[in-house]
Amino acid sequence: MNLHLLVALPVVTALFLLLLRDLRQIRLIALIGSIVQLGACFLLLDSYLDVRAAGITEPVLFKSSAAWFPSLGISFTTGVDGISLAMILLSALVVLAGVLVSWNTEHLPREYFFLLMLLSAGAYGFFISLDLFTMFFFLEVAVIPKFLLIGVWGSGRKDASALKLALMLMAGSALVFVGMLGLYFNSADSFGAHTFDLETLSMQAMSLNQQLMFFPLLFIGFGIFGALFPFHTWVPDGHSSAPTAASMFLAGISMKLGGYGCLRVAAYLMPEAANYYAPVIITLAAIAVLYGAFATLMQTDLKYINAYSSVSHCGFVLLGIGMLNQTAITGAILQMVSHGLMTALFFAAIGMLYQRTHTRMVSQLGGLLRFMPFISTVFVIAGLCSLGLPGLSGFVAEMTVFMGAWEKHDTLSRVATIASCASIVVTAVYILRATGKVIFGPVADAHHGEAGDACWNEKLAAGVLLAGILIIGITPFLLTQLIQPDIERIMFNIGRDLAY
Amino acid sequence: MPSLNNLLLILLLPFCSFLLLGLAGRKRLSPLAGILGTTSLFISALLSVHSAWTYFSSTSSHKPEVAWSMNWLQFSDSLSIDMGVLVDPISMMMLVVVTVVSFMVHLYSLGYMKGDERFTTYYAYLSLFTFSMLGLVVSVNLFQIYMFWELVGVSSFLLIGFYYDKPSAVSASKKAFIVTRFADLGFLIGILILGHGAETLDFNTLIARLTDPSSPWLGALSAGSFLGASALTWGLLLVFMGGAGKSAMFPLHIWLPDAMEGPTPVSALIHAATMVVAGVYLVARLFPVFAIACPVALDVVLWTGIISSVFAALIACAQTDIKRVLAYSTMSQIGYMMFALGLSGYGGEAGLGYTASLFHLFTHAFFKALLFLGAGAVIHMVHSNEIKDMGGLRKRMPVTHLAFLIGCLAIAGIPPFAGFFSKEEILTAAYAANPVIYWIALITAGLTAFYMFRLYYLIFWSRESGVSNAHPVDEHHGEGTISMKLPLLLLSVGAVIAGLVPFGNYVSSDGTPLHIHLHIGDAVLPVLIALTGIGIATYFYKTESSKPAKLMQSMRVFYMTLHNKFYIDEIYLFITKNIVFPLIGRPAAWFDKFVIDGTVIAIGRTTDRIAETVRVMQTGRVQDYALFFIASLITLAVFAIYLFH
Amino acid sequence: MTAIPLTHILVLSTLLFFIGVFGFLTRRNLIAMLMGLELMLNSVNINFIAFNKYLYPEQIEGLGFTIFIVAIAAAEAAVAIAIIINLFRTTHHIDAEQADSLKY
Amino acid sequence: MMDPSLIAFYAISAFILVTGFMTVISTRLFRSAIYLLFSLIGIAGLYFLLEVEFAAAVQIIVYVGGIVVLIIFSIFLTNQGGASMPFPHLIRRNVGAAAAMAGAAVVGTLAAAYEWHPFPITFDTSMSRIGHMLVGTGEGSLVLPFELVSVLLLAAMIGCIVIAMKSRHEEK
Repeated sequence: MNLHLLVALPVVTALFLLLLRDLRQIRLIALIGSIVQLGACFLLLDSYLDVRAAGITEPVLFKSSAAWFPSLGISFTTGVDGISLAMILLSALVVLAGVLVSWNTEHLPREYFFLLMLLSAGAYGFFISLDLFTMFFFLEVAVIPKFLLIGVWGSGRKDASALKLALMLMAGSALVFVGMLGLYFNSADSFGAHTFDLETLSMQAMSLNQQLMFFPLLFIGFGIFGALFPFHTWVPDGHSSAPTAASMFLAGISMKLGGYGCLRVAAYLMPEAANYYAPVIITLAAIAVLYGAFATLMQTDLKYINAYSSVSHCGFVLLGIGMLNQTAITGAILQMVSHGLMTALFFAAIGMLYQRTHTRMVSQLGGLLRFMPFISTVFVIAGLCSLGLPGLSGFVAEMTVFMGAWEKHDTLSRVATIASCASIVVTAVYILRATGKVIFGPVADAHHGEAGDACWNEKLAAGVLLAGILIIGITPFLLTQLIQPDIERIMFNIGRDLAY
Repeated sequence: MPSLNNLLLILLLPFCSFLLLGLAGRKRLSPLAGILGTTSLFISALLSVHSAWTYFSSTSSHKPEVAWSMNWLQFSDSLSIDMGVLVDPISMMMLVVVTVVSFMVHLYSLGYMKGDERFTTYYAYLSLFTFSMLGLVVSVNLFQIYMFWELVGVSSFLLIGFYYDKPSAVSASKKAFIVTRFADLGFLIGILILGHGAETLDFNTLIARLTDPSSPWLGALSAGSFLGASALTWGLLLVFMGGAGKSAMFPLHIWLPDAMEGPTPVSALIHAATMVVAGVYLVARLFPVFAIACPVALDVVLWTGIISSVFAALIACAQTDIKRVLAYSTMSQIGYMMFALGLSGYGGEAGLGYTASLFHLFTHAFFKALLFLGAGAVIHMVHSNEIKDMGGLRKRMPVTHLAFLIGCLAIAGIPPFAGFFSKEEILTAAYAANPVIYWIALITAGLTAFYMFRLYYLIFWSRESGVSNAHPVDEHHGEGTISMKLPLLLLSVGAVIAGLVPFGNYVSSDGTPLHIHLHIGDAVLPVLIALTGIGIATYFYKTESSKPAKLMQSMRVFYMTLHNKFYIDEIYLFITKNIVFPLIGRPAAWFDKFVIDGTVIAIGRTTDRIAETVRVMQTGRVQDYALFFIASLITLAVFAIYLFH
Repeated sequence: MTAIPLTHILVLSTLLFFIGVFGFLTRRNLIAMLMGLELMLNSVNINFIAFNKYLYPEQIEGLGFTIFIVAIAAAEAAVAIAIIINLFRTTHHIDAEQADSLKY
Repeated sequence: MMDPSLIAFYAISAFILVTGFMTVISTRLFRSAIYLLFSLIGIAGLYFLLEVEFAAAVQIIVYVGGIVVLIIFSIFLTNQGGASMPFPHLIRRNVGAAAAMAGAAVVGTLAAAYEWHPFPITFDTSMSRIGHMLVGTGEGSLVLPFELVSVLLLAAMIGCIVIAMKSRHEEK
């Protein structure tokens, strides 16, 4: 299985889109492109499982490497393991749903779908990269389209939001790059030559002082992507101004780039520093979880509600990573996948409501269940997933994080864990407040009924994401089995360095 | 040992019915939905009774057995969520209770909910609830029970808020969910403490490890002390907090009365017979740990139970909404079950409280469901929940009247109705354990008899002329369809004979049969007190008079306190509206908007301002640029030549 | 003819160059600025010739450079004047102070 | 006793500097151009004095005969012949003067401080040598730059025409 295909597919789709003029053709091609991507991801999963079933225990499969700037030790190295595979599948699902949701984009559809495809190429590329430079390259590829998507197709204070988002993410990637350079220039001591290669770097014996200097750069850099408190303010503004599909991509994929990077690059390559800074990470994550939840309580705009709730939920990811044990990290990854699907579904539902009612203010909506049973049901399910209903993915992820977090014995971690647990109550409060007002309750405006319920494309989009949520929620062992060996490997690596 | 297939079928039938009805949408299956749901529950109920019969008749000693289990989610080497079916006396007993009551409610709803536009959805929710409750009952794993616990919470949320365009129903459903969720937070942390402490989440292993005095796990859990209690105590207390939330124990009871906004059959199912006893079930499930390893926690259970019991009974005397009276009576009865567990010991005669508690759970399910369904029939006819709209209905609704009377007699503890036996056992256990508790329980029993008969008289007697003009009776309804009357009759039979089951032979704290001897002498006092309560109620309420009003006037402050439920709701409201929202939520939002986001924006503004300052240098005049150029060149030259020689 | 010291010629060209610089910086008329520029070019030419004659008399490239500079100066002057005339035609002034559309 | 050529050098130098200075401070543009003319002629004289006759000839032909005439034409074309120019801003003039003097000081000091070692052989500037240098093909000859300059001149010519030509839009 050639992994480059994953990057090539969206790029080719994007380029092909440029040749078209008619909205119908454009969206058809985009849809076909994203379905093919999803198919390719499933093929990849299938062959991955085949290889694993054959007893191959290599950490990374389908590895390929091509020199890019050989003189600088930069190569285009790609490969997948279970964790990146899970992320790739998540991205493919969200991309397909995003394309379906934007079915009726009338303003510059070609450019819109082009940017969506570009963004997904960036995401796939990021997840398959095994070379820090390549990773950074794709990280940037995934940032720029967001700026345009929000700035051109957004709503509300879109210019300010787009600028804020792009600048904060750029600042994040600048920190990431400096951190990567730190790793790069330290690599010569151990290997004689500079390298960006992830696997090689993981063997590196970096001095603690160096680690302490570069770990915060990488962690904060990726943390900005992953809504690390207090660097999360792009999240509410960015999400609320973005068009529906872009919100879905942002929350469903982009924020996961951060979490993945924190784990894959920062914690994996510099475990001693991660251990050293663990109290800070845990504190910030717990603050994000609880504080995001409380901040959500006061929001009046549905998109802001979901955006702040994303801050809260992404806090679980960082909490899991900060705990640095196998269960917690498993939980962090589950939470990434789960939150990606769930929040994309939530944004899709909000987008559908907005399209029909032309308002996102909670106070102006009410009793929509009467008019739009399907969308309302989706909204309620997304909300229930957000507050951790068993049988949906959120529960599995959060509980795994809690279980792992409790393994760490010191008082700070305990307090942080209990504080994070407390957020499930606050989450219930804000989700039910919003649901109770918007979906249930008396009808606020009879005109809201005129637009009718979801169309086929919206139903399909919601169906795709719902399927993911339910599969993880009901059979979480499928996902945990997929990522288990890799987490064990990461833990082994971390454990070895810590022992050393 | 009942067959595994039967057990799995009991669970899967409601689940399949939920899937079918939930996915089919509201229109397609509408006429069939009720029949489908009811049939599947009927089969489930039959299978449960059969399984229980097989189980209880096969062996005499009943140790918990895991009939089936699968690894659902592995956390770490020792900790995992397993999904399974646990077979032991209480799970079998609960299976019977849940399926039978649920079947009755399904059947009853055929008539009660007829013509509702969301009839299919209603049955889907009912099935989901039943499935979750069954899953909770057969849990093998602490986390499995938590999962189904949450599912039960959500399905009850959906059912309470079923009339979603009524704001009161929506806010009641929210309140129910959030309050129980808050309790579940405790449950969750309790699970974390116990699970990590015992290094297992499996019930059997957990109980084995934490009841063996020599086990290292117990030692580790009991060793440390945090705020004066060991980790084990904290864990158990927090788990009990979850149970107290679901079982509406003081002070987490506030959701229960409001939850009466749901359709009345739902109240019968959830808030009388099944969900609210989940807390009792949970404590019973972990009873060996409570009793052997941590008597302190059991004392908390005891006092919570008795306080809730008397507290709710007092409030119930001053309520005017019939469903709320029943809700408080439920709370009071569950308080009974709780304190019975709390004063029980482990094994042998000391375990009488345990058996009595679950026995009461069993009988209570029948007569309380009966009372709720009867109330439902009344409400169906009068279209109001308020007592003032009722009166003199005994002739119009003879069947309902009879059923309600049986229910009242049963709950009041009049022999030979079911309530008498179970209550008597509890009182016996209380008498043996603690006289203070015994007397409080006796007073509660008297209050129970009083408020139930107050209710009974106000509905069926009092005004002879019939109902008030404000709510004219829907004559063509009559008493409702046969599907509504049938469950009333069946449950009446249950309420009469359920007490005759030799419960101690089947359910006891240590699994060995407990032979219970009731002494007639012990029973005299409680029955006399109950009769006194009934007598007072008869005096005041049998015929319409000014006596109750006078009584009210004479104890005005006391009455208003009771009527307003000791102002507990107001206290909660004060805490949330005046403390949580303005003092935590708003500052958090403010902090985010102005401090954190403000910093980001300030950085942007500063950059902008610096640029604004610097760009003045770009005058656009060639000569200025040349001047800068030459000046810089000279400076650089001076630096290069004289400084860096 | 080596009676003239090289240093003196260099000082001459330096002074001439900075007179040109002064003119370029201070004149507001574009044509006058162009004149300052011509002076600078000429001082450079003097330097080329002087260095060639005094230090490397066996070679002749300095002279060649002078010739090229003169040629290019001619081209430059022509283009500059064309621009100035065009500017004058569009704005009716050739004031360097006012021609600041490059501002900000 | 001073060498006569030295005296001539000082005289020419003074002439060049004075006329050059007048070029940059004269308030009338036309006079400025005339001072420039004299300055350039003085530089041609300097070349004669240095016995580089070819350079002197080029100087007179191209500069005096070409560029200065071009400048005078442009002065007339922009209708500013006798007009007195506005004074530069005082600040600009002072700063400009300071920069120029500082620059002159730095460079002059450098030039004066360095010990030059002139090479005592005659500087052969015969026409044939110059011709070989400019258009020859041997070692060190500059035929390629020469051709490039011719192309440049052509380009400049065309460029001048294009820039200065009245646009059609304007004609209408």
